[in-house]
Amino acid sequence: MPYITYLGERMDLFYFNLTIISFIFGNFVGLEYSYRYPPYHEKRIDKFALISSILGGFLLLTPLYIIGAFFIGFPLGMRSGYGRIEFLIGLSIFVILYLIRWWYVTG
Amino acid sequence: MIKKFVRKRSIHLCVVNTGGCNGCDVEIVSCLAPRYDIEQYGIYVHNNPREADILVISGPTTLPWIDRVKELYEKVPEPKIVVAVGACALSGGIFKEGHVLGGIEKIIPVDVKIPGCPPRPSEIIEGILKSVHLLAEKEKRLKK
Amino acid sequence: MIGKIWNYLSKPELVPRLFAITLAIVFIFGLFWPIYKDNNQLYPKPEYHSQALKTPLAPYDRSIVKAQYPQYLPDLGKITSYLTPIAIFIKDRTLFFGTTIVSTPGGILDEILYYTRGMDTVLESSILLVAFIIFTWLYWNRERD
Amino acid sequence: MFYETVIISFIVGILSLFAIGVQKNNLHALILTDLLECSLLCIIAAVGTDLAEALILPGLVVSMAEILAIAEVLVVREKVRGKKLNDFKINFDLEILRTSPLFISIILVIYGAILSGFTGGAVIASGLLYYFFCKRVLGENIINRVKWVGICGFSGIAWSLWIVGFLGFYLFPKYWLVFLLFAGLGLVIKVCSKLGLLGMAE
Amino acid sequence: MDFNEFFYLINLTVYAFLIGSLLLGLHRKIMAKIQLRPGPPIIQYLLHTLKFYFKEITFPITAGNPLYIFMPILQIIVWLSALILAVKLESSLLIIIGLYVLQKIVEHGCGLSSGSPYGKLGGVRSVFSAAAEIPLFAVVSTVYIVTNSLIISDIVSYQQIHGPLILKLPISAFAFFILLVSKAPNSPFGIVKGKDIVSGYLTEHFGLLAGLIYIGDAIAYFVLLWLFIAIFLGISNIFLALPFMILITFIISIINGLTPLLAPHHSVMLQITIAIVVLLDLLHRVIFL
Amino acid sequence: MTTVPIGPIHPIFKEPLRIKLVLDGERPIDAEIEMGYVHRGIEKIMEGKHVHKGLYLAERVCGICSYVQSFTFIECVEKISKIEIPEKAKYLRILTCELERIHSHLLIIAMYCLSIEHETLGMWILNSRERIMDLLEMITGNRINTGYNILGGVRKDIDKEMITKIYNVLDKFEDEIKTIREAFETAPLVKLRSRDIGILKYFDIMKTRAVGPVARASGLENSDVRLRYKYYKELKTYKPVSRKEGDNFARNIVRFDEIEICIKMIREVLELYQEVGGPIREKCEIKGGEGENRFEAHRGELTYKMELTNHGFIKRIMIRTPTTMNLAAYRYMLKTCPTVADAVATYVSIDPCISCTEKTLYIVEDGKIKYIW
Amino acid sequence: MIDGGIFGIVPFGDIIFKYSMFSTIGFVIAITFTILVYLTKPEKQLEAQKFGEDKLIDIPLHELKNRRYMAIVCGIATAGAMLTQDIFDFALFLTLVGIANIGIVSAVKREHVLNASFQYGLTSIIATLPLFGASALILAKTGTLSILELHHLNKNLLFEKILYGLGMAGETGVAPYYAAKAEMFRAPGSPYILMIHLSSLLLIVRTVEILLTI
Amino acid sequence: MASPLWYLYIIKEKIKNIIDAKPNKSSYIPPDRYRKVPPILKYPKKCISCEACKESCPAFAIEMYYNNEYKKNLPNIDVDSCISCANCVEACPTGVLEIDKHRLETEGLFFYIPKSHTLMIDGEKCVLCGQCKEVCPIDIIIEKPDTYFIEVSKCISCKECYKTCPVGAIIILDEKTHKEKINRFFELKLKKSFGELDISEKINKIPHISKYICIKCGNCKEICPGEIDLNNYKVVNCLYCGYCLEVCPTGAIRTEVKIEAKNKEETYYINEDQCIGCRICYKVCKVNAIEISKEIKIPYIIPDKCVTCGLCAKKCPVDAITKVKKEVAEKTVKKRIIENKIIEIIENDIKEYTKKYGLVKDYLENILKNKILEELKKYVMEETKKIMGENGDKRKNN
Amino acid sequence: MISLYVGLILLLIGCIGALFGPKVDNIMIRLLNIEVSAVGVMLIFLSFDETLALMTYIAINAPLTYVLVRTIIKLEGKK
Amino acid sequence: MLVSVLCCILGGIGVILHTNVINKLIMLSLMETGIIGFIAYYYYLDVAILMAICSPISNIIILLGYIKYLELKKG
Repeated sequence: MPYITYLGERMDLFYFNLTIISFIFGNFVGLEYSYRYPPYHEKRIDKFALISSILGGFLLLTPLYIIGAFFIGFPLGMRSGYGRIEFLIGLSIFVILYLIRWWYVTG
Repeated sequence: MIKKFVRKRSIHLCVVNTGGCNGCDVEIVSCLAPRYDIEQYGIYVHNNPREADILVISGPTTLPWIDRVKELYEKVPEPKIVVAVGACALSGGIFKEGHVLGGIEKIIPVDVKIPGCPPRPSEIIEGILKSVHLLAEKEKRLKK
Repeated sequence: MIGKIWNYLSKPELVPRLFAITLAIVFIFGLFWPIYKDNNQLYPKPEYHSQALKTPLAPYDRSIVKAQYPQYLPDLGKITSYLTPIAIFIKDRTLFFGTTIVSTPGGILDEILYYTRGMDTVLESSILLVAFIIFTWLYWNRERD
Repeated sequence: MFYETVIISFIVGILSLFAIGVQKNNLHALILTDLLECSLLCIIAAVGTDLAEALILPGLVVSMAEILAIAEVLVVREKVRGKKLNDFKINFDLEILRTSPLFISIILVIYGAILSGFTGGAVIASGLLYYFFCKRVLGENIINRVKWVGICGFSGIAWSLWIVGFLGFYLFPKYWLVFLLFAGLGLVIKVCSKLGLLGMAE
Repeated sequence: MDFNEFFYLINLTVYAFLIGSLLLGLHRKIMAKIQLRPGPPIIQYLLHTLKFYFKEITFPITAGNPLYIFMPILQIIVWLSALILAVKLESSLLIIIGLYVLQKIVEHGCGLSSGSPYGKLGGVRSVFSAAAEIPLFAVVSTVYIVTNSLIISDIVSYQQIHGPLILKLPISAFAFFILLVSKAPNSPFGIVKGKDIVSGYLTEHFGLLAGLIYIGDAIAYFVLLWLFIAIFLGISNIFLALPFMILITFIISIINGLTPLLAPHHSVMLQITIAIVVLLDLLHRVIFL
Repeated sequence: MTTVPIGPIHPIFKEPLRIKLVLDGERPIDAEIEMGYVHRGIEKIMEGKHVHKGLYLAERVCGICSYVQSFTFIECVEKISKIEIPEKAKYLRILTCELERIHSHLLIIAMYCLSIEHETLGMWILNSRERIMDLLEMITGNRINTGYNILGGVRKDIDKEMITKIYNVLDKFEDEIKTIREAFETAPLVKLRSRDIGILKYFDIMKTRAVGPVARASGLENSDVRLRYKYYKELKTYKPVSRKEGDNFARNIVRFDEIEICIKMIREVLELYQEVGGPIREKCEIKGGEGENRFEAHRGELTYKMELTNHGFIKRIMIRTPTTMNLAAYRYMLKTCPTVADAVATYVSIDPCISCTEKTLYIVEDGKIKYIW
Repeated sequence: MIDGGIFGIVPFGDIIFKYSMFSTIGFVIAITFTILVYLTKPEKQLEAQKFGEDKLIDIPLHELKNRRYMAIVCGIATAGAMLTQDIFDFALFLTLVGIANIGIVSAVKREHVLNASFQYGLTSIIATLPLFGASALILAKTGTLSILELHHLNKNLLFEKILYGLGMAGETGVAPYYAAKAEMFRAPGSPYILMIHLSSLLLIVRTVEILLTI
Repeated sequence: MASPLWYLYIIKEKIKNIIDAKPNKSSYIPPDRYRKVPPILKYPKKCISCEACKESCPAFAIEMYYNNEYKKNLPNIDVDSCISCANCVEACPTGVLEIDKHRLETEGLFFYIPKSHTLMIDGEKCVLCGQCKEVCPIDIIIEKPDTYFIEVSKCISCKECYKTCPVGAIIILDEKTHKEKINRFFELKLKKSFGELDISEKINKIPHISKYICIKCGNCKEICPGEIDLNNYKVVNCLYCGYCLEVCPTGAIRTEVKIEAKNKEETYYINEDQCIGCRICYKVCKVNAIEISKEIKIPYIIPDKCVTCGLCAKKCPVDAITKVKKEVAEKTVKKRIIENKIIEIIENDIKEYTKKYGLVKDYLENILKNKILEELKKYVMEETKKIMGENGDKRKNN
Repeated sequence: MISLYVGLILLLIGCIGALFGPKVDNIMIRLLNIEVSAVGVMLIFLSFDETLALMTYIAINAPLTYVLVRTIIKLEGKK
Repeated sequence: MLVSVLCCILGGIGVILHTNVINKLIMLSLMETGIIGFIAYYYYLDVAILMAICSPISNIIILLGYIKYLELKKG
């Protein structure tokens, strides 16, 4: 988490906790959302999940990372068969952006 | 809000065979199988009435079971609901004339009924998932 | 096979035997282990049987006492130097009743027992008490049930 | 001197341990633990200092007390198992049982009272034990349950006296003499009553 | 204690609970994947905990109060204090092991105080497995022999100089790892909660009490993982330890997924065998080092 | 001695039954099996009913081996009234029966794996079992309690597509079951849990009359009734399997072996089926009389003994199910069970079916209860 | 460093009670449990009978009193064993705990419990040999029994330590010798049985600490 | 440790399955051949309210309710009890019900239809009227020389024949009564095996067995203290205890047969104006209720005996027989009956007279005859002796 | 010094006698053989000048013997 | 001294080798006599007195126990 090193270690923990909690809430909401569909898997990409995942991937690198965790938790929390591709897209966006930034900062 | 949500998504089952032919029980076992995988809905089958939220009853309630089922029902902590699976549990099915009570409804209140002899695993899962909402709303009903 | 052995070990009847045999094996190793006595001991005795017929407190006439913690020695000395009237009475009469004299409150051993190692004695008598309670309870309640 | 004693007692210990390991009867195991205690006492005694002597007494008492308790557990176990225990009485009519006990026990009690402390308690106890034992063998039942419990309670009080004495050393070093006597008295009463009562047990 | 410290402790507790429960959820998910099924979402453990927390509670007539109620509370006390002692104070390893051992008391007490025969069997089995904690002590001794200290901060600083202990003490690390395995759910050593005795010691504990025990378990899992990482890998930062925790959870879940439950005696004696190996290692180190 | 009641609801049991294990420590020394939780009086209900209704009752004697029950029942009726069923129906019956045998065996192996808490293996087996359930559903129209048999034939025919599908599924299934079997055989911890546990000696079979895979695992090869059954005499691929150890492991391996033979048999039966033509049902008339029919159910020998009247009313019926005898053998197996967990696993490994077995009698003599199986 | 800091000591002559972080925690736990055990009523157990109805087993009063007394003795002894700094004294504490354990269960009149307690008693008698023997050997070798003193001496005490550890194993019923003790736990009366378990666990930890220290 | 390695090897092969583990659509939507619960009423218009489905259901799941839309009773299938055995689908004669595709696939195949009420025609009572055959919706009643016969395997137990049968010759074997009888039988048999059966004379006639309705359950045979030969439907040895009557589920074993009309208010009446006197009705009637008036030589029906089977009306070539109220018929027929009686009395008198006359006449005729015969005999004897003598010589020579 | 060696010899003899002596299956004989060891212990005490311990041991010996004999009488004999 | 040694050794061997319990008891008391001699040799008279008083007690206990034991074996 990029911002952790800025604050003192104690406050870090607090914000990290907040991030986890919002992530878990994202999971909750995703789970609830995905129960609107039938139990079997249909191969289609959910718009909401995709948007939130991409949003989350972007937001995780900004000071709004707490909300970002919520958004990226949304597709992950969806029940099995749903939201996997969306989550992977979001995660890959995050990883790519992080690497770019890291590369930009260091070299 | 969280309470309601959590109750919906985390469920422990207690399967009670009150003297049926095993058909329904075998189908419930099939629900555990990877194809249907009841656990993906957060439903755990562990026959411990103390942990259970949902009492799944299959079988036509033979005479020795009458008292025991009542005891079991008492043991399950609130909020609880009862799901009757299969023809036997609903009405006694083919065993109406035998040494059976016929229908679990005569002893304890039944919330959800799943007909069939036996019902398919997917039907059982569907039935249980539908009963989940009742579980979340049960507390309000209790208060009333 | 290994499972059978493991299961076999779980019989309660086997435990004392198993323990005894393990212990015996360890003791056999002990025979080859260097066992020696350090001469710098606490509460040393003089040479054995050297005090006979020389002092009425026969084997227990001590001049020096070497305690574990020297800071408690002053309290210790008080008890050692004291003899009860009965002890003095016997001491005046005979040379051969040293053990008796020492055993009455005031001897060197009592000093060790009551003062420095008092906790041992507490425990020891507690053990006796507990064992006796077990015995009594079982003895009197044998007929019940 | 130290080395020989320790080695011999090691050997005795090893042999008796193996015997316990091999034997099949629980009663034999119980008897053989007695042998084990001999080896234990010898090891402690081999140190040969006053401290070692002070350590022997707990060892002695511990072994005795445990055997006492375990033996009774064994008896009750056999009873619960449904075996009939031997419970009939024979009237011994030996001369020695009538004449000696009073004399011997009086001597031992007096001597034990002089000794005081744990040793004295044990001496008195053996005297009382013999007395009670003879009386019981001759068919005179002296002590019933109420008396038994009473003596036990009395010994419990004596034990607390002893604890008071023990704590007194450290809390009030000034009055050490009183507490010393307390301790000696308490211990002697406790041990003698406890062990003496054994003679009454059938 | 000033407010800052207190705030930190609360944060730490919440962190340990959340991470522990998420890891346990992940554990179950990976096991399910091995079983070729989708498996529950990873927040499932959290959901269970919360559900039990909200559930009605009644006391069975057979229960022996207040021991019955005290036990789940003790569970939380034990692991909270272990958390504080280990993560915050980095205190003596032996104390934490002592607290871990107290966990067995919780299992035993829960099982026996409920009056249910299954609970009782579970409790007695926990006694069995409590007897099998020797590997732990052997590990502690070995660590002590090598580092000459049992204070965790000392051990960690030792490792910063000499490299992680897992390379020096592979056998001990393995034994400690077995402990982690036995603490995780569905493990081959989980005789206490075996299916044959319904839910083991938890049979009669339900509702709020079960919720408390679940919370305690989550914290316990976190603490033990942290302990393993701190002692054998030399990483004491809770953030840096996170990837390792996930990795270890991964390995543990694969192991648990692929082994059946051992019979009680077998489980105990297997651990004893490991203990003997570690003790031999210890003996070797004592004699030759 | 503590007595631990196991059941009537227990995570491992799928059927209500109460085993009171008398424990010496963790070691069970004796067991009392308390039955009657599934006593529906099925034989009494059948009395006076029409055969065709009795058929469904017979099917529901047990849900797991429902087809075999109805098969034996209907064969018994046909034997009494001397009805010859058409060739096609005969092969279809064998086909379904063997498919059900595979499903039943797989189920019980899976249950055994779950009972030793090897979830993964159990799940894999359940997954493979679903294929067989699909086939059953395709052929008979239902997964369990198929209602496939009727007097003088079967309900439905199968067509070419189905046959090819059966072949395909069987090929896949065979591969899967081979890997699973290998996993079961080679896993050391599974071996530790099941080898040398719950041994039933050869001589104990004589005392308890154990049947089915339980007896075959102890070396009694001839306990297979199919050896003497008319349909199976024609089949070349059929041969009984047996093992000598008699422990939990052997019982499960015998089941695996039987599954392999079943697959072969199904293939042969399908070939034979394709050769013959004709209807699947035949007109028939029920005549009164007495008769009995024995058949090898998945758990062992199953006997139906009945008395019919004209127009197909059941006057009397006696069903003797294999579990009755196997449960008696359970007490002998207990001697080699060191723990409660093993006792429960052993119980599962004898493949009990309580809903078949409800004939426990309590007889009070002089104030003491003596019990008879 | 093993036990994380010393808070203070209480001398009883040669025997010293030490309050370190470790021993204080152990002491507090033991005392807490003793109080808890005193307060707790034993559970009632619903036990199935072979050939018969289920029976609710209750502990009769006279048995309860005796067992509670024993449990309290056991708890106090455990608490004491946590603090003591003398090997021999610790051995005696162990023995006291052992015999109190027998007392707790032997009041239960069931065959298997009595059998287990007898076997355990036999084991504990045998275990006194290594315990006392090891302490005597240590005394002979080093001339002292105090753990505080032994900590500073650098002598090879491996064999004695092994003996001592074995004695502890026998007395507390650690793994290979667990059977008898585990059987004892099947007796009804949860709080008292709990005390046995607690004492043995704490004593094991404490023994490890002692063995590491000396 | 080898075990996890082995599994890992397997898992490696299944890695795709592991990643793709998710619920399948096909396993949630049931395939075609699945028998749905409950069967549906596909063509309610076709329904004839025959109750075949109700009868065939083993789980008692079907009840008939009056439907306002179709103005008839339609089966209502209880979802709770249905076990999807498809008996009702196959039993339905008109193909109203359907489970998935089952009916389509099995159409035309033979099915032994189960039912809880089995109908049988008692040949001893049957008046051969053929009404049952007419009303049977599926034409399974066959005419045989002495009785009508229901093909039980196809019967759907709609009870139409039972309703129409004028004499109650159709017997319903109810499951319930069957069970009761069997229970009673077991009770008695238990007594018999303990030797506690009380054997005393309760009936005064040896019972006989009707072969038409005997189902060969053997109850009577087993309970009988005497001997019954079931193969030939004969009571061989009777002790008059009457237990066989008690246990017979169908009443096939009985002492007497009584044919009684069900319909006692109506009767048939022959219109004398139209009657052509062909007397077919007289021949056809099985209960002998038709007599021929002696006065006008035309048949008439006695209302008390008539069972209203309508056979005579059917056979009458000129439709002279009609159904009327009993009182009406009685009025008109009374005259005929009285006439007949008077004529009968007269006839009897005449007969007696002629008898006596005839006797005397016969006597005389007999005497005459005898004498003539004797003469004749003598003559014949002589002639034969002659011939025999010649022949006898010849034989001797030969 | 000689008393120590005599004591050790008695201890050893008693031990060997209790384990392998003639007819040690009989429990009374075994008990008596063990007494020899006890006497050996007494001698060892004596030779280490531990008279108080010796005294206690002597005094304790009587109750100990009594306990053992009592147990033997209760349990042996009829079975 | 020598007498005591002889008494002890002979008594000890005697106790072991005799199979009759009464004989064993006699040998035991012989051995105890030896010990009393030993104690007296070191001039611990009080201990010797105690020994002299206490050893018969245990002997009597064993004797009576043996008699009872014999009776039990008979009946």
